[in-house]
Amino acid sequence: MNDCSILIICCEKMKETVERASLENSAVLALPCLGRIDEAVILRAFRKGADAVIVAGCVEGNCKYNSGNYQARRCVNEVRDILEEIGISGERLEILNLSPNQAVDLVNLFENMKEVVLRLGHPDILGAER
Amino acid sequence: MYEVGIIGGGAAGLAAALELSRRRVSSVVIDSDKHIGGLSRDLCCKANPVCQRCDACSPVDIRREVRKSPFVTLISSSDVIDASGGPGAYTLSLQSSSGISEIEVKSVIVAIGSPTFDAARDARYRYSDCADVLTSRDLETMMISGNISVPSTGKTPQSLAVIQCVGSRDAKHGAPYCSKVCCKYSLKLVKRVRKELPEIEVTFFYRDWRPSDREYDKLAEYGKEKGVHVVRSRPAEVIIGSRPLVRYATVEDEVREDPFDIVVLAVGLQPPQNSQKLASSLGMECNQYGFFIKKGEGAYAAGCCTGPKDIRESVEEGIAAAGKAAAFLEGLQ
Amino acid sequence: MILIVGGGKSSEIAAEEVIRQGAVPLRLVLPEETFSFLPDVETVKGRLLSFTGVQGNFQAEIEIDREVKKFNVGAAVIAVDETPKVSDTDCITLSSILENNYLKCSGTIVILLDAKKPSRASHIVAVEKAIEIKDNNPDCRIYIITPEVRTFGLDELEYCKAQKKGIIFIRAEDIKHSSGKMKVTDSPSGKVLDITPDLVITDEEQEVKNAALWAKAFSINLYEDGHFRLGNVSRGPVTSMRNGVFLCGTASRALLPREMDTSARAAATRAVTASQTPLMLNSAEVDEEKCASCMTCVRVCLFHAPSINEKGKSEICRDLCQSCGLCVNLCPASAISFKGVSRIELRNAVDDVLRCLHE
Amino acid sequence: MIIAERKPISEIISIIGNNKKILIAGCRSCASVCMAGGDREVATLSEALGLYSDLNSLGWEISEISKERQCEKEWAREIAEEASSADVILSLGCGVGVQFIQEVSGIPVFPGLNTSNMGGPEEQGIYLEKCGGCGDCTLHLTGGICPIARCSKSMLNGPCGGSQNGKCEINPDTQCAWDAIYQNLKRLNCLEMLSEIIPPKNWIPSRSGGPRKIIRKEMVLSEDEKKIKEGLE
Repeated sequence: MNDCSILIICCEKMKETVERASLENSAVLALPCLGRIDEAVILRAFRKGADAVIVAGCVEGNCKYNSGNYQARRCVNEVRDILEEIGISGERLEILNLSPNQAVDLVNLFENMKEVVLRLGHPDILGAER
Repeated sequence: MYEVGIIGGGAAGLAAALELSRRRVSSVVIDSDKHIGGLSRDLCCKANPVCQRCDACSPVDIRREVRKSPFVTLISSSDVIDASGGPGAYTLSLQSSSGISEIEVKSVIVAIGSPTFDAARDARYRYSDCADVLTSRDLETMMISGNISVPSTGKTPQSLAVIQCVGSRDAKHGAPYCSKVCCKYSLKLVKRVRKELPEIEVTFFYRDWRPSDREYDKLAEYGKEKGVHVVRSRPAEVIIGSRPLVRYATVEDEVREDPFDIVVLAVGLQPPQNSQKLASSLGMECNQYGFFIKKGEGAYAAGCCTGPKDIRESVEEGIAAAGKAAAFLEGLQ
Repeated sequence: MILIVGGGKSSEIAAEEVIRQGAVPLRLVLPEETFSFLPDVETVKGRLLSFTGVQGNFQAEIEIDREVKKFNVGAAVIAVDETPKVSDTDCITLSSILENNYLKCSGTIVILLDAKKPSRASHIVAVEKAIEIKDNNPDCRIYIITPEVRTFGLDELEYCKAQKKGIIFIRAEDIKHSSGKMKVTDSPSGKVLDITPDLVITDEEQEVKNAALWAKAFSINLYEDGHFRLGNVSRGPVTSMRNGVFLCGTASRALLPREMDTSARAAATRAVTASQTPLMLNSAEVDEEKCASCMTCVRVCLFHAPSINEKGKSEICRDLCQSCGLCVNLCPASAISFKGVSRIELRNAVDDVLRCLHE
Repeated sequence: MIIAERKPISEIISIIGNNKKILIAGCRSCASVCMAGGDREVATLSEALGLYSDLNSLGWEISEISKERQCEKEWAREIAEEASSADVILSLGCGVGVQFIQEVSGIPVFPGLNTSNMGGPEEQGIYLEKCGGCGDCTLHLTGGICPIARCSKSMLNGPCGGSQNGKCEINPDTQCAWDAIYQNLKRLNCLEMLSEIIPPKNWIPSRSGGPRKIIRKEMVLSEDEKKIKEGLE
């Protein structure tokens, strides 16, 4: 069961921190700023076979455009409600406020995200290419 | 042959290198440590959870941009033992594991920073004899690794004492000046610790609250919070026991000894070592404590080596020095 | 050319540094503001109407005695300093005695430093002035009353020198000062002192005059207490939230004289570098017939880029837009987009990223 | 504007039942402005329903469309034509939109929103009812604040005495309309209007007088113009 796939959505600034942490079988989607993420993007990720999604952005108050991570937090809460209604556990989605010198938080979150996926198993998505 | 030689790869040095690379001026950064980054390298982010503007991440961003810039050459684990020549043509002699080498530069920026006060020198706080007495830097490395535990017992601490002005405002240990940064730094570090351990009891031992920016009443405000005590007194000593006891005189002139799980010493900034030799070889001067004096053309100083300051001011001073060096080089042509 | 705003010390240092770096400073001061004359700096007295354009190519519209002139500048440095608030107390203020020296006074002098928002350097200025007075007439008694003695860095030595000269420092919480008599409770010991001062010198609260006017012209934001909001740490030092506009001076951060010098020189250096490296960001565009003019974009954008044009539709100003994508996300009609983050491109990006993850 | 709120997804799923091909129709006027039914919400709902159908392998085919307004026959017809291959249309317009599309569509049209009231944004994301549509406006008597829509009991003369420090007793975070009326009249310093008794209201023009039809006579085309327009003989 080591083929659990975790998508990390991060902003341009955190791209290097995330890639430097080089987490295995995880994909990184970098956007200009976390403020660009809307519910459809995260739902799409689950639909395309992601077992878990980590939204990693700058620390609140330090975003280059100032409101990216606040908006991402609201978006993640909204998606978590939708996922609960649809029948996917909300634990598969996590937002993490990261700073360039705290890559250890990302690694820790990635580890216990893997445990969550092992515990919950794959959401058996028909459409996802397995 | 480089245009600017930057001695010291800390926050100020790298900021200068980055600013010069933005102006397409080539520079070489010489750092004595194996890893480039200096004092600000092992600082954790103090967000609790909102950013407290502790500036710890700005040297990290700068270091990453410098690594990508083609104009900057990084030389680590090599010391500048001697320098000669005058403005426009300096030769720096470097000593590293692979022997001595010479580098020709047109202008020099000294950014060797300043070490923190070695807490063992202040015997009253028994830093070397008791494992539970830490300096703020030890607590910092513990924070970065993510688990805060009492060194001797391994359990999570219930109470924490922060003693300010260790190794600054202290003529006996050669540091009668105030290090200007420990007040604001300690408050942010404590707020970050209390984000991790919300129910920890914290006691501040301070003499004068000297914040940065306009946070004049922040400590008094924070003192009103549950579990935070603010005591205006300079502790006499730390007594070793199962838990370290801090012995201090209270405002009402009675002597008290309170036990704490961890005692953190907010260590000040010491002048850079043997700065006199480097200064005279570059035609610069030092004040009576060994901090560089910013004067003259060709050789500039930036960062903590010109006086205790915080990361933001060091980075600004690095940028200013880079500007002066760039202007000086244009003048040469 | 670099536009430098402000008439205080920081703008002087910034202008001097810009000249040293080989660029041309244009110093802008408000008509009613006093400013110190600088020989080779062109100082203009006027009101900034608008500041448009991008880093490296700004257009500043300045109204100089009712005649609007346009200047083309590469970058801007806001080097406004805070000025003492005109206080109605009858005692003498710290800044007033700096120029004319009250050295001949004798008897007991009280320097009261308890203003709510004083300048960062008020304590060292008070200590140095106290030493000067004590040197000239040693028999007078000087008290310095303040909740905290804030002498930063190497100024601590002045504080020690003052104590050696017999100047009494009282750390006091509540100070009752009425008709020539003063009752002070010393906070560490709790003892109450009665002082009848012959002369009371106080420090003043600082304020930033017409900060809103500058903020509106440069479209940057303010803190609640009226100071300029600094750029977030991730944007680097001396920056504001707008590319190409740099902030130094005590109107944005409390600074000691040496810190003010460093900050002003750093801002000037960054401005000269920024003016040489123009910045072209691809700004967001609004598809007008899709726009529901619901003003969500106007409300969420921190950089004041979107606005409703005369056709009632949203329009995004190319120069202010930082292409962060927040409005693209929040626009309910998906009318706003720019290359790389439109809805379809993002959908395909998610598909590709996950497809190659499964291979 | 008309304020509406999206139905919970579980309810939408139960409404769809076992239809396979769904067209989600968005509306770009009021529903967009109150962030309930614009293109963005259509995309979110389509992804959510797609995820649900993949999860339970129902094999739904979801397509999206979005028009300027659903409450116009021409646009409603365009939506109906677009849904030629669909089993059902899920309209994210307000109640008016759903009915307009149903009139011209051969397949069932289901509401995706709960249409609520007429009002406006208090601030970004918070929408407040302001008008009850009673058909006989007396705002001039109550300092520009409508007690019928904004007072829980639609009192016409003065607060009901149950409000504490300006908040309605029925819902603590609803402002008492009469308290607001008093403050407003004080601000406009014409407090004496409070002393006049407002007579009982004629409720015939309101909803309780039956469905209403508003006619603008000079705008109605004559019969022969309509015939020519539609090309009959």
